Amino acid sequence: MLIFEHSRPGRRNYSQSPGATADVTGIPPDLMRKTPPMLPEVSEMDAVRHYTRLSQKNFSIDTQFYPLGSCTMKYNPRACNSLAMLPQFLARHPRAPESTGQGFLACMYELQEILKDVTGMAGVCLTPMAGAQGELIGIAMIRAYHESRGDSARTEIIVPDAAHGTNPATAVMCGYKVVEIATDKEGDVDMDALKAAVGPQTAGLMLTNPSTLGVFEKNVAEMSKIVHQAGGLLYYDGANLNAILGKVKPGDMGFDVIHINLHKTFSTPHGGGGPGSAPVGVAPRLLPFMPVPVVAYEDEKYRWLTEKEIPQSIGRLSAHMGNAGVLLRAYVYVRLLGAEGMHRVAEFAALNANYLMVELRKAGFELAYPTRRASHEFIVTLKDLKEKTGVTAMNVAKRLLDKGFHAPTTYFPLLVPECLLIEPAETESKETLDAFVAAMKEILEEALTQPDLVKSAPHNTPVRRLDDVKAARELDLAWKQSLTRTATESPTLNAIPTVTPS
Amino acid sequence: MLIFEHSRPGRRNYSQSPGATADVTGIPPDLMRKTPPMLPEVSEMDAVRHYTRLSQKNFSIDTQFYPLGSCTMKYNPRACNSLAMLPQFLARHPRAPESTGQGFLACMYELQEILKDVTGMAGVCLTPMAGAQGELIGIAMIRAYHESRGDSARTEIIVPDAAHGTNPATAVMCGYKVVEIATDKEGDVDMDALKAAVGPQTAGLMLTNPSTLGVFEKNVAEMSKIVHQAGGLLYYDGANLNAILGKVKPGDMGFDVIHINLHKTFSTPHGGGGPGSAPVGVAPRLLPFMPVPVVAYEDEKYRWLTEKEIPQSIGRLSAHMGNAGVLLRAYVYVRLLGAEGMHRVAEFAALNANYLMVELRKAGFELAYPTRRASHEFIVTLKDLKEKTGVTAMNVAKRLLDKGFHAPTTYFPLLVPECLLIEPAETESKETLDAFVAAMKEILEEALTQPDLVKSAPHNTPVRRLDDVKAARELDLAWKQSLTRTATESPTLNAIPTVTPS
Amino acid sequence: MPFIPHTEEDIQTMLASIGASSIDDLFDEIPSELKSDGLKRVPAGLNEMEISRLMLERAETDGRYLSFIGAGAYEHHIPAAVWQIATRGEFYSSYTPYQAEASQGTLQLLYEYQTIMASLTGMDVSNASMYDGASALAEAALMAVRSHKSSRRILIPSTVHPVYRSVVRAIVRNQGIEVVELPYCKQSGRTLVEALHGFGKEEFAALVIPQPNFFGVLEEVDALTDWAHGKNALAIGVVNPTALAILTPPGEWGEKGADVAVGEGQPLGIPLSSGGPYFGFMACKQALVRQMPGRIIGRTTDQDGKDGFVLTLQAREQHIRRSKATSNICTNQGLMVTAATIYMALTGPEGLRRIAGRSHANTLALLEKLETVKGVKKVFSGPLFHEAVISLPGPVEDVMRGLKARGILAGLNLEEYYPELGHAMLICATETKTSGDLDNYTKQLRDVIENP
Amino acid sequence: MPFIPHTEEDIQTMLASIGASSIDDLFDEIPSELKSDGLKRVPAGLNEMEISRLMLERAETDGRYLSFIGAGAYEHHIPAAVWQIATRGEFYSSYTPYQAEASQGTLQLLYEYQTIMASLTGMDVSNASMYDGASALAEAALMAVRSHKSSRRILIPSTVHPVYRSVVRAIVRNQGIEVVELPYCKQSGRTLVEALHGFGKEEFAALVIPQPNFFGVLEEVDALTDWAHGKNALAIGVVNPTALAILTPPGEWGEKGADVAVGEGQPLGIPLSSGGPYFGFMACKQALVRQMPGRIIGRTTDQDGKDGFVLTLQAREQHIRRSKATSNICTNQGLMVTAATIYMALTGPEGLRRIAGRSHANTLALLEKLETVKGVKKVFSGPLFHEAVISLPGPVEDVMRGLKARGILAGLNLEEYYPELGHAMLICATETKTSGDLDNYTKQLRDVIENP
Repeated sequence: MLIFEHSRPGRRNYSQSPGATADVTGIPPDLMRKTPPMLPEVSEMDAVRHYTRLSQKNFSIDTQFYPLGSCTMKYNPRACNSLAMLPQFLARHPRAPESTGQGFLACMYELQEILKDVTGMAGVCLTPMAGAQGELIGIAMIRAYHESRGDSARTEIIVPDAAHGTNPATAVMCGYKVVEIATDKEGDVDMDALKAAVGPQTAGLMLTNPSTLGVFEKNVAEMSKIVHQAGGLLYYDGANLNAILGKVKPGDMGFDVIHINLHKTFSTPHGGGGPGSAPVGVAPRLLPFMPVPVVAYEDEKYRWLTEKEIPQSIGRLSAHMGNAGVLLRAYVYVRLLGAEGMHRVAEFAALNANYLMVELRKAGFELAYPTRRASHEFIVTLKDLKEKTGVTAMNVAKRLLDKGFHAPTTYFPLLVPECLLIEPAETESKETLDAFVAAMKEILEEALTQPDLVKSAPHNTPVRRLDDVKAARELDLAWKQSLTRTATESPTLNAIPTVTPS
Repeated sequence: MLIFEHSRPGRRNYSQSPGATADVTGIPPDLMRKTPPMLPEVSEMDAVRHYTRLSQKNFSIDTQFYPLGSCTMKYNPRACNSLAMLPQFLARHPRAPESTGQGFLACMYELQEILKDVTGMAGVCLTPMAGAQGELIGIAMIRAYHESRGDSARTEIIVPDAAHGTNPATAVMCGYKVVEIATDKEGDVDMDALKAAVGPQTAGLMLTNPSTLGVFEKNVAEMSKIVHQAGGLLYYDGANLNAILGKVKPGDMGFDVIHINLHKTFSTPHGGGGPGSAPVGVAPRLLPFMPVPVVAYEDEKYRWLTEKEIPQSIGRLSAHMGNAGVLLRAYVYVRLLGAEGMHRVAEFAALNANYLMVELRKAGFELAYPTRRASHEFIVTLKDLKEKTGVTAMNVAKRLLDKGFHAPTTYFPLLVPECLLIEPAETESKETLDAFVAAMKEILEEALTQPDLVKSAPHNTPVRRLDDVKAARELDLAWKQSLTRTATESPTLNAIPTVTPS
Repeated sequence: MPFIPHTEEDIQTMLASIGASSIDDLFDEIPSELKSDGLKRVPAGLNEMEISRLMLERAETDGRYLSFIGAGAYEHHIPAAVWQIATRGEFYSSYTPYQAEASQGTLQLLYEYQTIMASLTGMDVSNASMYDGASALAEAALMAVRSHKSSRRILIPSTVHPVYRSVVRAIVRNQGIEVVELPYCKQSGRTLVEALHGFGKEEFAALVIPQPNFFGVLEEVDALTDWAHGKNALAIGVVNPTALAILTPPGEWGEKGADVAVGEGQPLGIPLSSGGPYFGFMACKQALVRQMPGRIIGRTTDQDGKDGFVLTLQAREQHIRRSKATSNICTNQGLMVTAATIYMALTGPEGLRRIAGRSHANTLALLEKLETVKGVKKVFSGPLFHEAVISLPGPVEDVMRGLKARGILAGLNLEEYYPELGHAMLICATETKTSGDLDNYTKQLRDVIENP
Repeated sequence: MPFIPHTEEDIQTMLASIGASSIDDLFDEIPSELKSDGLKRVPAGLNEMEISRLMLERAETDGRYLSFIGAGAYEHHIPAAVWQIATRGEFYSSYTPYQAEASQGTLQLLYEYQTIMASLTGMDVSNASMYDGASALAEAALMAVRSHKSSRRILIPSTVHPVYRSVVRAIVRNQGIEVVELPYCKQSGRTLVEALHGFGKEEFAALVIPQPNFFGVLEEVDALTDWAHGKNALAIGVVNPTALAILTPPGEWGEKGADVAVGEGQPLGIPLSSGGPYFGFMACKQALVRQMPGRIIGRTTDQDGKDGFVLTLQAREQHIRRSKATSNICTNQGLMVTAATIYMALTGPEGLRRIAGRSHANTLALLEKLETVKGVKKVFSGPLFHEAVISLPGPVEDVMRGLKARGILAGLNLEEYYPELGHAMLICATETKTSGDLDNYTKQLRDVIENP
């Protein structure tokens, strides 16, 4: 039932509204709204009940294992939430003087410094509000760099075919042409393809390492040399930074710019699809182009650097200073981990991934890159299973939901057929991994013996398999009041009950 | 799965413990523990996941309608929770000087004053930690009063047969004999029985009004006169105060002492069975006997009055000052309601109860007291249904769970056979009441057409009908490790993993 | 080992299964010369007790002030229920709802959000949110250019938030899109329709129309919208969502209504929190839906015919269309929208109207009081919503410093953004301010100005 | 109408169904002379925004201090997860789990709690909690008298918390139970077994044994327990649950172990909160289970044979047995126990041991530092847990006032409770105190004493 179906004209929460004011004066009538917006008219309790019950229809890290490749769904420490939501932090206006935010800015400055060390970069800007915005900023800086040198012939960005879709989409948003290069059988970028692709038209290369195939690009140093020699710059997509945290620094691999998805590696909450946050790190040559603001520490005071101090900056990409509350959560997380803790993140992410990979292989699943170590994730391909039984990666994913596990990432990367990209993350225990293997084994057996059971999954979720095609064809993107309420029942302005209102 | 079954020896949450200290020194070895206690050894995430998932197995006001007679399950405003949990309130030590708690004490003092007005009493003490403790304190004051007058022949407390079990149990805890008196056909106390029961041995009468039968004792003024003339005092059990809030004051009915269940009328959370809180109000003659501490306001400062100022006090009943955090929640609630809001509580509790009563009668249910107005609750009896179909009140209650409603109170009061005591509370909307009536109607039809479906309910809950008899016969009150773990797996002191601990 | 559940026994068992002799072996594909020599500038880990104390102390350093700053982020009361529910693990720690059957909580909530926002803006459809108001405006500009046949120019009044204008420039710059600014009327503080006449022959993909504008002044939205449509340009409204409870929604501006409405969602239950996370909203006419960036939720049915919700129109998005996507965006601000939806369910239409009305009345009352202070004047004559520009007798910085010492944050200094206005400051008084607060501000301002 | 969902239309429809013409009619059975003439001292309602501001301001008035007070309520770090989960609606707003099938969350959690507490105290069984530590001790005394054949006397050392002794007296007084107090050793600060010899012929239902005692000193629990058993009295341990991570549990005291263990559960994840709500715990030997008051949860099976949990042994309770019940108690402190159980799952056995060990070490370190201040002396020689009594060179009140002005709450003044100790103060330093805090306290104390 939708919240609107609980709604009744004139129902109100007096505790949640100021006392009545006199009619609005001083606004010309032609600028005034004639009919009220269709906000729900429900009691506070009914709203609480509705949204509490809705929440129970979600899977989440706090309730289920989420082996979602490339997303790094790990435990979001509850302390990060409560400390970022201390009343003074929440109350601080973004335009309040810096002198009223020294506590907040100290956290931001230290976070910048920590991220510099982790990435091996010379500068870090905290403001990008999501991974895709981090990419946009990174590529924009590459462009600004070339332009500042009058090097305007560089019109192409090279992207491996296994890359996240955001990479090519971002390159286009920055006015670049995208050149896709292939992956070899071992899962590495095809070096010949790379050599063929680079040239004086190359602005840069975007690379995820470990790649979305779950393997470390062994030739990354050579790739870096090839691109740099051609005059291009290297962009590091930090989606998989969790796998090498503390172990390898992107700066040491030769990258010029990197974004870090805090909602992956630094465990800020995914929140059902955001907010993200993706600080960007840069090598020295890109420092002049950093987006603003950036936090500085001078004369024992913290302050924001703006366009004044960074005149070649690519500018501002958000109205204030990015997703400050997310940054606070990440700050608490990195302080809880400390240097040693960061090493262990990568170590145990790798241990869990390799263990799970081996156990699934033992259980009869086919690996896409059987000769490789898993990084923090790995790929299972169900091509043979589909040929044999008709059961697809999607079917297996949905059947996992029935068994209380979130599904792995399916059909990405696109180059592996019927693939499941599986990432357990370091915070899961061996028992949970074992339980997942057992569930996968059950499904494999079901696929062989009762394939229809798997194909018609899920069976135990709040709804069964949803019709995506119908959704796109018969677009229903907003509830229409007329379908369930008569016109006379529509909410009207000032519809206040006449009985003792307060 | 129990939390202990997730437990593994040596698993630890380093974030939740101080760094290692040197071995404990200065405590003689014979006073030291030899084997560690069986606390769970689980990761922070697994604890969060376990208890989040456990919570989802509960019904609650935030998720379901709870028409639980005599319990007044109404919406617990979320603001009451967050404001009582402001960091400074939580951090304040109970033995900190009064000067560090003027904000807190101001709330307590104002709550006392408001409760005095609501009850029509001369004094209020906030410290009783639950209704039953409020009763104990009330009866102890009655006893102290008689003793202070040398009136030691009073050995009996009169209690109607429909009273809560706490009433007779409390009287006995205070050293009194209990005299039960009958209820007449209309649901009122039998006045002849009362007259026959009173005498020079009468210490007092305990009365709930409106009674647990959901009707207002019309003769309460006369009852008061009879008991007072015999030299007894009147105790008001405030369990049903919600029904008359702002409408009638117990003091005006002639009561000498009252307890107020804040977790009922003043909407502090029930919390799965506590904490409660039950301030006690007294008429002037009982003022000298009030329990301590009580808040006073003098010279623009708030302070606690103790045994020094109230030398005849019956003493202290809690280690500190009662359930302070619950009192803060109630304070926020009464300020949100205000005087007008309190009237409306009773008005809409009565409206909902009478509407639901009428609609259930129309749906074919038999009322226990069909000639009476409902107060905030009323009784349906399923005696005839049981005779016809074998379906009991318990069966109907369990079947309601299947339909997403909590059950009403069953088999209380004991004098009505196969009874359901139904209290909707004022915060429920008409649509919810209508949905409940529809569910009850369905169950009535099921009882007539497929009685076994109802008798074997519930069917849709996390577990089905539980075996109470087995529980009491084969007492299993604590999990035994030995049943699922071998001895060698038991947790040991200092079992810290050897890999890079922090 | 914070957040690592592995016991020593687990580690050994797992390594044995893998066939590795140590965890280090798992990194053997990484060339050793690339391996880090450690994190020297990352401090040692703290436990939760230690970091809690540090953060509490830092938060206390930041203090609490009586604030009259608006300028794109507004202090409103947030019902306690909003964040107690939004931070439930099932909302807080869930992923983007790709697996629809395991995400009906989030999906239904987003569908409800889209419904409310479409109605609030008077538009047909809304997406599931953008990063923030400024970037939503930039995306609207890109959307206009995509849907326009021939122009890559966007016309933006200088009454639009200066930072929003910067953000638009930064985002569209590399796509060869030109941003043209419109001047404002120094007397009324709004964009003059007459000023548009100078652009008689030029073509634009869109005209941006702020309501209220950055000065808090209400624009003549009907005339501006009609002008844009007359020029075959899209009309993009940038609106304050609280104001929409009492102001004509963009969908009803002029003859045909604006085409796209965007804005900052923060006023709808999101804490100020030093600037984020907030969320941007974007709604548009049905005809433009396939040009809209961001997540969109649709209602459909499951295989038993039961209603359910899914991510839809994914063919627009980067994970499907890659370099041909409408945008590179892949996150919305899900958790913020969760809070905003609960906020709007708790306030309802009348509650939001009262919040808007009280904020408006408070700001007018404050203006009147402040004008009693010597040398303080209201700058613009146009009608206001809940912000206003005042001019001070001396440098704004000095006044702000003086008031801060008295516990008051006076407003936003406009000297840098609009030097032509002299010692001008932007002030705001939402429903959170009592008449005592307004008097307090007035008294302290008088003190500061008269006894500098 | 806060929290009332009824629209005017609802009201009319409902009244029509009832056959009443107004809501007032519904009160027509109440004699009109009893009706109230209004609530004159109840202020008008506030909205949530207004009460929030009032409460924030009051909370800020109360300030934050560095506190060294213990005396029955202890400051420990509480993991953030504890209350974020405990205040989830499903725990916070659920009722006593009478309907077991709809309450498995609460019931399983309470069963886990009982298991942990039984193990922590070394007992066979635990109930589901009591109001607080003091009332739990009173209930234990009543339980002892119920189970004893002939004595209605309870022996309590004066090293038991003075307020606990008051509470026991207040609760047992009306049942003709006599409380006899035992003196303590002025030198060691503990109860001397020799002192018991004076009671050679007297009969007692129980001996109460505190561990640690109110002075923070550890009692000779084995000898005391054996003495009680030798006299055919029950041994009732009053224990600090944190201390049980390192101290011998009551179930292992002496030859046979104590019979009942009670105590204050607050240290296990419950905020200080001006004294409540906390929870009392009670555990006992199997033989006494049917004498135990309060809720008890049992594991059983459902009709499909699946494990489940129910309230059991209800035949002891007031709602079944009425005047013959073991107690009038009907609530436990469910929500507090929810928090405590999560707390113990998060700390685990080693975490709790470290918390206890660090608190112990901090208190010893503090004592050592404070004794460097002129005129400050440790009073007792007995071994300590995490509290200690010190004597000051002048009135405690003056020292406390001076330290408070420096942001420190120095301890609990014992002059009133134990005048024989002179200017004595009870201090406590839990794991929350850093060595900087201990130095700060020492420095400020020196200042206050040397420059009064």
